Amino acid sequence: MAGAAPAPVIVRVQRDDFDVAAETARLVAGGASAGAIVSFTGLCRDEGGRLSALELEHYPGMAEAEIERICLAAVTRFSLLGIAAIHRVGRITPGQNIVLVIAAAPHRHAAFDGASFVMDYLKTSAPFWKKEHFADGSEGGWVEAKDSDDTALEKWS
Amino acid sequence: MAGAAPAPVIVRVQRDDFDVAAETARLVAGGASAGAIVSFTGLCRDEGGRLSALELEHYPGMAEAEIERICLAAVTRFSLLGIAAIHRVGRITPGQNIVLVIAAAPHRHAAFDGASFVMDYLKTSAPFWKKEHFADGSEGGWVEAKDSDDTALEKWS
Amino acid sequence: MTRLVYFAWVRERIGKGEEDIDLPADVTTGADLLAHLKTLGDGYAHALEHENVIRIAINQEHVEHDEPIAGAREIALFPPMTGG
Amino acid sequence: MTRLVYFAWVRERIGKGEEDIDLPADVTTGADLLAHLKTLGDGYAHALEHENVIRIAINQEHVEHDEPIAGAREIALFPPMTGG
Repeated sequence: MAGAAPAPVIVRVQRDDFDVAAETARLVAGGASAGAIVSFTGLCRDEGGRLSALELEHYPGMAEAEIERICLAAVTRFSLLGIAAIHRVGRITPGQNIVLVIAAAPHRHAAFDGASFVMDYLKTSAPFWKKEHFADGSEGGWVEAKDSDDTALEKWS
Repeated sequence: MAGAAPAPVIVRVQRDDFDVAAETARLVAGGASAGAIVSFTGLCRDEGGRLSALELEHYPGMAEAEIERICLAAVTRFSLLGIAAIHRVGRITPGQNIVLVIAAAPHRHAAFDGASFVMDYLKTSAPFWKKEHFADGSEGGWVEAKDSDDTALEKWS
Repeated sequence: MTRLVYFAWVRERIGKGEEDIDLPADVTTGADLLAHLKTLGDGYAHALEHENVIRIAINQEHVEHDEPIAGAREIALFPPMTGG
Repeated sequence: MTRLVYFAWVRERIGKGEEDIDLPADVTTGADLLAHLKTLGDGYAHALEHENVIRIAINQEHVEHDEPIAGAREIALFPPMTGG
């Protein structure tokens, strides 16, 4: 639409939890042209009761920059009306939120693809690392990167 | 997981709006095994300012049954930990919510696929119809089904 | 007596949302039902003019037009769905 | 002086999160940098043992190991990322 404002891009790295409803409202505050909103929330699993917490570390500055780069690529590629990506850091316990991605678009397939694209790239190129702490008091060490996350990128190439 | 309760399946057709956060909380209330939640919200677009409202009609009984059937198929196919699908009926104005689908799964691709699958089938097999009312007072008539919605099903076959 | 229910523009053109009717013995499939209804008046003829776009549900389940309707408690006729 | 920053188990094994070091003139690429750091002590050698899994960012952008490091203000070394 001629004269439309640029699509909102919300990127944050924070220790505190996020509010999906509030972030969604911010994203579509500009108007009623969005027909589809897809939100992805990534949570800390309890791994069958074995995990007591995850500790999330990031590269300040680069983490935000990489997420923003991915979000801008998604806006262009899927003609999104808005995108939000918020990643938490610090100590996170099972059942708590880790990451939120919200994509708004005129139609559903663009919104699904936009959110999925951002998550796939965020997993493999945003500088965050997870360390596991187990319920028995032991330190589980750093989570290893999964080949399946690299494979997931192939669908976008 | 042995002894796990069956995945929650929440299906409703209602005139009132829904609360995404409350429905999400209900869906994952059972535990902390979900690592991914994808929610899709379908909204009434303003169609560049031309639309004043949509009027949504449904086939009571069959609408709920079809949505439940689709949700159960998604749970089985993608090993979902829970699924919710809520569809509104009655008069809906631009910017308001029409439909909500939430899928919970251990990992992100199953959650994305589960929500997307339910939306694609809901569009083509759940008995709902939309009538448009335009801002200039005219009745826009019934929305026509889109071939692209039938085409979207091919990815699941 | 068989209960018929109509939705969206099928309902509007026929002029009612539901009715109970006695079907002739030679009306045995969905397609037969459409052909029979079209003889009942202009509203029916207009509603069911393009038979191939009319969707049929028997006892609240989608069926093809050649499906037998014997034993149906409720038969629904409606346009392609546009929910979601 | 070039600022080096380390994350996750690279940081833990080296024993610090950042440092400013003078690089010899023959250290011109990311790979050269890894080889040089491994001579600085056991912690470095352990952290950078499997060079192929170490990711390098120059001025907060991902680069390949053969990328020239001339002019870099900040070079980061870290394991494969596991966010999301």
